[in-house]
Amino acid sequence: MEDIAIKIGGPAGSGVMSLGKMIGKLFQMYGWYVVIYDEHPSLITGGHNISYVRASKQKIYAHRTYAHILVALDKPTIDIHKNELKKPALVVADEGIAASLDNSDILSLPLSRIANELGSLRYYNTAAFGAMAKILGARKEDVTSVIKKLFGKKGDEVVQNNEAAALKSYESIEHSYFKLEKKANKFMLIGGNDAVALGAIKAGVKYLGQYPMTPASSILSTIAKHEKSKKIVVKQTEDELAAINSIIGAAFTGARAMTATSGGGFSLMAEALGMAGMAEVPIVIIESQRGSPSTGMPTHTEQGDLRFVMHASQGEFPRVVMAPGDVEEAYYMVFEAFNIAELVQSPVIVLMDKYLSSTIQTTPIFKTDLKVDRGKLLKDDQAQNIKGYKRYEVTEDGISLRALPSQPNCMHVASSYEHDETGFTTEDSEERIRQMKKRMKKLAVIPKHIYAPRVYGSDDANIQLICWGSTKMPCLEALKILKEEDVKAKVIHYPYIVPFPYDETIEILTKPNVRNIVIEQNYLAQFRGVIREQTGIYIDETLLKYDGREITPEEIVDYVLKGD
Amino acid sequence: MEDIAIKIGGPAGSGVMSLGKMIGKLFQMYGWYVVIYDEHPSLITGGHNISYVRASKQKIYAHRTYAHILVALDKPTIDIHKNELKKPALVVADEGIAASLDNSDILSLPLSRIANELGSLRYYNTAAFGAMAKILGARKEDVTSVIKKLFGKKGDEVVQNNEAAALKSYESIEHSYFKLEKKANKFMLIGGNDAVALGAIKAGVKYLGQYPMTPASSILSTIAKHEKSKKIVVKQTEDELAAINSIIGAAFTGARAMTATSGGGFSLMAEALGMAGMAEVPIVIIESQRGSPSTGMPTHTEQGDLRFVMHASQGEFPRVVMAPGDVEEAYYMVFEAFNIAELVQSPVIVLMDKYLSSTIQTTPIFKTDLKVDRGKLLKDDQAQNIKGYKRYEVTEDGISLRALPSQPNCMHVASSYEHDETGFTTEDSEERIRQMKKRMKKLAVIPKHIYAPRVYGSDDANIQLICWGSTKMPCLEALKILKEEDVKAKVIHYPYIVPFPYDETIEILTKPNVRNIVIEQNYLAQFRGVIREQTGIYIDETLLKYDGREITPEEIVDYVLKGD
Amino acid sequence: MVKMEDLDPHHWIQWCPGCGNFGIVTAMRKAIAELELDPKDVVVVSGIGCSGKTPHYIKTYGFEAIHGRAVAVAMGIKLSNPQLHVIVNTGDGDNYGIGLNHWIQNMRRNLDILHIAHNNHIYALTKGQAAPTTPFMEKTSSTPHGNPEKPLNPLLLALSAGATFVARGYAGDLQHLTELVKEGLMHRGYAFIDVLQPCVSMYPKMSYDYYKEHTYYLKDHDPSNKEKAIELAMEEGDKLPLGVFYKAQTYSIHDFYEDIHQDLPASKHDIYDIDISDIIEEYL
Amino acid sequence: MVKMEDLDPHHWIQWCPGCGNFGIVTAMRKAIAELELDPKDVVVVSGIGCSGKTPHYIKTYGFEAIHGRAVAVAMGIKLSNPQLHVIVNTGDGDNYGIGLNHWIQNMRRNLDILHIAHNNHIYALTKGQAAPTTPFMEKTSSTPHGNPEKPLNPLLLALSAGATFVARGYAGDLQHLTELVKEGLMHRGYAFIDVLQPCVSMYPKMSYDYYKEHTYYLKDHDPSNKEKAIELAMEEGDKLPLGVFYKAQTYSIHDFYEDIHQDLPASKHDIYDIDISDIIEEYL
Ligand SMILES: Cc1ncc(C[n+]2csc(CCOP(=O)(O)OP(=O)(O)O)c2C)c(N)n1
Ligand SMILES: Cc1ncc(C[n+]2csc(CCOP(=O)(O)OP(=O)(O)O)c2C)c(N)n1
Ligand code: SF4
Ligand code: SF4
Ligand SMILES: [Mg+2]
Ligand SMILES: [Mg+2]
Repeated sequence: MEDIAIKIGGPAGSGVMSLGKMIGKLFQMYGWYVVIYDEHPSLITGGHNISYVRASKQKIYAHRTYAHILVALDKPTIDIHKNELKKPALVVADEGIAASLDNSDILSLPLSRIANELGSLRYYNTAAFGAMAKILGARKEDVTSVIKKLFGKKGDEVVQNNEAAALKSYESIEHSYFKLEKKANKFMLIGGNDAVALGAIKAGVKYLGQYPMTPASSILSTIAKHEKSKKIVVKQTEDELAAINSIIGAAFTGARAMTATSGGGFSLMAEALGMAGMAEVPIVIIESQRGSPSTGMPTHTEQGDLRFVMHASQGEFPRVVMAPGDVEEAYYMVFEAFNIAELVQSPVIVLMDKYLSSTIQTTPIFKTDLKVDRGKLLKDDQAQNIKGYKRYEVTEDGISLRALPSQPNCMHVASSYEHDETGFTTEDSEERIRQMKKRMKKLAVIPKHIYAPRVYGSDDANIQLICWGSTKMPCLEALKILKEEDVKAKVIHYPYIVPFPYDETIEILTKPNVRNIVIEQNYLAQFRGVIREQTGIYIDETLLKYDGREITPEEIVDYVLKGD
Repeated sequence: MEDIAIKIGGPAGSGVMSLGKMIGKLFQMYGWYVVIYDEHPSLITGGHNISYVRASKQKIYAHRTYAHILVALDKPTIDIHKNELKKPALVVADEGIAASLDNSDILSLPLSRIANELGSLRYYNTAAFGAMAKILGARKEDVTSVIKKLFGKKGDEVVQNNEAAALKSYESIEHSYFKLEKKANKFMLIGGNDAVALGAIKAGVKYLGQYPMTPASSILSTIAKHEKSKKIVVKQTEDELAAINSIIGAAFTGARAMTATSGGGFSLMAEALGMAGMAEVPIVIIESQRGSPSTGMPTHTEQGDLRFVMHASQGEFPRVVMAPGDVEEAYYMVFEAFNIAELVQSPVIVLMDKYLSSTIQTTPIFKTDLKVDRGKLLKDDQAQNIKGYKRYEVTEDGISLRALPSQPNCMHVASSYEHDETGFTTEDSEERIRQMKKRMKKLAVIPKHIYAPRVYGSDDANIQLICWGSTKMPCLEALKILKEEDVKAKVIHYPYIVPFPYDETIEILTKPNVRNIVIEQNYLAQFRGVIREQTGIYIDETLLKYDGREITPEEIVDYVLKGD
Repeated sequence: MVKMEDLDPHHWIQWCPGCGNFGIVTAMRKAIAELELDPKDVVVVSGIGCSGKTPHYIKTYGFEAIHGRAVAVAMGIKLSNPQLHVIVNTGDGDNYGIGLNHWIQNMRRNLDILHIAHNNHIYALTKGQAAPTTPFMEKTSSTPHGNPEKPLNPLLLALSAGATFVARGYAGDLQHLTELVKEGLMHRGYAFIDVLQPCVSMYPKMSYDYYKEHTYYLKDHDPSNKEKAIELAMEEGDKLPLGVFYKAQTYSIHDFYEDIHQDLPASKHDIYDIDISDIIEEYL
Repeated sequence: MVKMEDLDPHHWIQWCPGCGNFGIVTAMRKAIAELELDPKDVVVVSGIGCSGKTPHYIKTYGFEAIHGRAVAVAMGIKLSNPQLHVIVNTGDGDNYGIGLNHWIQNMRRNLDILHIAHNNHIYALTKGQAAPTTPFMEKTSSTPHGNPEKPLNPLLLALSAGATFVARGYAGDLQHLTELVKEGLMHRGYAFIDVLQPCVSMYPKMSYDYYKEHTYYLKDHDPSNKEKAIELAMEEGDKLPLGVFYKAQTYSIHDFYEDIHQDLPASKHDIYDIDISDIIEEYL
């Protein structure tokens, strides 16, 4: 067994997600690569939930359309997903379900019996986990370890009961169907939003102002967990207006400050975004896109907000728009976002989406020897001797020395009005032009290599899959499949949209005899439009998806092989 | 005398604007073409205000950089503007100012004396008006008529005192410097915002929800004046969030509904804009741009919000973006906006700017035989017999029959979630795709000729001035000047940006041997970017201005003749 | 005759079994049926949240608006067509958090609507974050070290802002709640009912049992006495009073617009040939 | 020693001669000087409006934010560095209109700031539209047929929302206002002062003369008595009371964050090498 995919289905509230996580954790302990992908409607109870766990001995990048094992926590699951099964197809379900279906192909398990014996149906999914561990050929002691790891913080009783449920059902199965081999890898198993949280904490975020919104809400929960130990002011605000305005206030004092939201909340942030641009306050905004427009499809994925975040707020000011491609990049890029924000003293938007926010992956253990760079921030000792301080001084690179409240000799007003070098309101034509030019050139200080597109795949490939943000994951997976089929292809991934890497784009996209295909999760092929606006290059092939489900590697491969 | 330009300068609060209006009114009575342009800082008192009145026997389109007469309501005015004077240069000022400057070229007038005699400095500017009327060679009775027209509603005393002030100063001057000839023209003299108000009232606006914001505020005041006689619900709201959400509610009941704001307020409307798109509620939003980003330069002009209004709100949904080019177009296009909104059951954004909002022009008397078209609106009698009504039925053109509360047999829920044909929330992949396709194709029902660019100037010209919105005015004026200099040019004006007129653009911009120049009031040449994104055509010549002042015909001519 | 069945849901109900919202929507249906309002003249407006799904579960016209803006949407509806009966359903986060401004301002305006706040003391739909009514130091998914905010007092704010019908209901007492809803529907002016709503999934602590112990019914209270109503709202006892705190008939913003709707509501005016010649005259 | 001159404006003042705002900013300068606060530790935050220009006219740190959001910006400032003295200046439109939610929520949080609302009963900077405090049926540029809304009651709302220092000042009495500002600055918690501010250009009706006739100074009022404070705020007499209505020392949200700032305010923490190995451990 090299690669195995397990699909778990059940009603919301039945612990589908948590079962997925337990199984993923087990594979992680065995040194396997893991991708866990969830799908669920915007309801608390009812509706069909899915957790899909894919594990492999080789590096994997995304979920696939098939499953080898289907764990049915309810009856409908079997009907909905049976066609996705691939050999060695195994359907696992509680004996109640199995009996009612009268289907001898189903591996029937005493899950509800075990749970009831332990006094609560809450243990149903842990029982399923125990069974899966046995089926996969894991050792008993590893079942215990997973349970300890995941439930440890909830107290001894919880651990004991879960352990009992898992082990009982582990033992209820006679033989394993697979043999889970141990690999030497040591990974983290972490989701996109948690990677964002870690990147921010590592970067020294000192103030988080956030209003809950799917799929960004867990960033708030995760950072809040560490508010005391990492000394971070975490403030759930009354709305997104307060969230962004308060992070601007926080950043004005020198605290590294962040907010996180989805498109609807970002809409409410549009006005203050421009204030950060005008008053030159460095802030970081995480925007995790979901099915839209409007309330849309809250628990589904999309890349529909690209143009919006690029142009949100009246008028023109510098901003950075970055879009990490996977969980690992989310960590490093969020860290980088804070450095860049202070470097250019402007807002930085990190564009995520539901797929990246909630996908859980094995990643190499995050490096922590990262360098914090606070740009032109005035130090307290420098302030002692400074004379004639001007907050918005026009400099060569457009960036001015940033002083903070409580520093002597530097008192000034940060203003949302157009202002002169001191910060005082001006409507003078020449002052205005000077300040506009000053601001608009700031992004040029960002080193080019930082925002260059990344190229994956064979050098001599003439098929180029062009993507940005989270679609990197299925694209890289598709690359692997194409390679197996002897089709040479490349993935051109844009981790930054603004600033736009002009030179590299021209070079890459105008190579002779290449077939360029833009792959995005939206209706209008927004990124294709950006490329054309910036370079004039029109890419006529697109693979677009906007039904809220992440594009699959299979869909990409199909498209590449057959065309549309 | 064929063409005369008068510049009035003075401190805020000294009645500069109202003097400009009196003089403009006088010219209007004489059948002259008039353009009045104002400039002032965002302050209630203090700061330098300008009103510039240009009148001509021939059609004129915009203000110019020169003045023949300078009316100085304070001393600094003379210094600031004396270089703009052109022969026959005349400087007019109160005797106090004239004496202090010891400058015999100044026509010294007893303005403050007359005002004080009447008991208030409030009459200072009316006195200046009387003098100007005499200088221009207008008849006494016309002075009286102007005063009656402008002050009539304020009561007899106000009229009498103003009349007295004007006539006294009229008589204090011995001879006229010009001879104001009467022409047979009969014009309206009206500003951009008032034209918007009239267009909306004519279109049957029944609910206006607005929060004041320069330069859109006077739309609220003007419509409120007529709220009782035209039976319009005018509601000043607590903020722009309430403004747009309440017009969506109003439109849901069937009332034609509108809001008006500037970029900052529009930022706050971004979220609900998407709701109107998703729930398919027809609304009209007037967005009058000002100097930005953020609070920016509130009383100055700019076209910096184009991309923002095109992409505001998360996700993708149909919207129309139109941008009238002058006062007359503002009336007709706002009327049209209401028809189109109901035709496509989507939000329509009318992009104005401070220049168009506040510029006052003579225009042919507005036609009122305009046809209201409510699109697929269900009639009460149709509703009686309807069966199986579905609000979001998927139809050939994407547009569904719109039923209103209180109609029988049609009860449904309008929703900001993705929904099925009945309006119920759905997250189903196929339903989603059907509804997206349905919505996104709706704009195709707008007849192409409506949004085609308009071409002005000689057919065989090979210089094309490409513009959108209010820059039409200086461009057309520049065309006149160029013609005088025997330079053949055309103005290509885009009254609509969305939908984008693709075919016409290709045809017009790719003519052989043409020199295309994009003229916009912003830093990033946003419209050039739109053209390139839509067509691939890159126009390398741009004339951009972003200091808050409208580009002048002279600047355009200079650029055309000399290049940048 | 309107029957309860006429008001059946548009769609099958997706709330958790046992959710307090069932009681609320049933009370609404009963009240409308008992008052014999024609469902086609009723518009139910909501924001986003579990509470936001209410319009789908009662067959009238409905508008499921964006989070926090239900009251603003309702204002546009009611001012354009005052003949409609407008019922707003919000969550506690929806109304006391993000949407608070519209709530306060429209109570000041004494807008003629019925507003039912589903107060489950939690952000339920987004999975259990602290709401403005979550108890102090409570641990929620967004406040793992405890909620650092003291909860706000909805009834006191309603009274201070100018609502003219202020009541507290309980989702577990259908009869009592139905009466409140009926009284609110009949009231001309802003009728505000904060409804204690058990959320069995995201905040099981405040259960039906809990409320049975921690509520009592107002008796012998004179709802025309505002001072007393304020005192009641400020009470910090162990039990919360249920019933009508305050009721008055005073100026409503609709008085100002009455002439506009005299013959027909504005939304139904004939707009095919509006005469603007008098206005054009002003510019000649 | 801090002198008044140290607090001179950053720039020449652009308010109309005679504007009540002069009195307010002078009281702020006097209060800071008399309390000997170091100007570099003071941050004056405003929204947009004539009132919004205040930060430019007092030499401390300042933030002229967007319309309606001053309190939200101030929250971020104060929570990140509680050692700063944060003074918020808003207009009445700014605060009681567009910004009302942040005001109410932060009074509930008992955020430790001083908030001075410049209440001139009008939208001055935008040229005279009705504000939430404009009298009923007043004709303004946006309400030519009269203001259809009853004004809101700032002090009553402040008391209901949870502010712990609630006062009314008058821009025409420098001495009295200075004392209020001093007391507000020394108060730990939300200190809210609604200041009656004559606007000579856009709402001359409520002039200095008018206020002389329509105000009186609170005497013998016990500011620890909240019931009495509410009664006073609800008084509908011809004259408005000036002075401190209410004052109390209770829980503030800062209590929750105290440990974070114990050694240094969060904004000054060393962030060059944050250790996250313990968190990484959780994912292994
Ligand atoms: C602008 C915006 N921000 C955030 C959200 C996410 N959101 C949806 S419902 C909700 C709160 C739900 O709580 P509540 O209003 O109390 O309703 P309940 O689910 O408890 O009925 C939030 C924060 C959103 N939809 N829109
Ligand atoms: C989002 C937004 N909406 C509207 C405006 C326009 N605006 C500027 S100041 C102001 C109101 C001023 O009134 P107030 O707050 O009472 O301040 P005052 O000028 O009276 O001091 C308004 C509506 C704005 N700047 N931003
Ligand atoms: S989560 Fe709570 S409020 Fe939402 S449906 Fe379930 S029980 Fe009701
Ligand atoms: S308009 Fe009024 S508030 Fe503004 S500066 Fe002038 S007097 Fe003061
Ligand atoms: Mg709730
Ligand atoms: Mg004001």
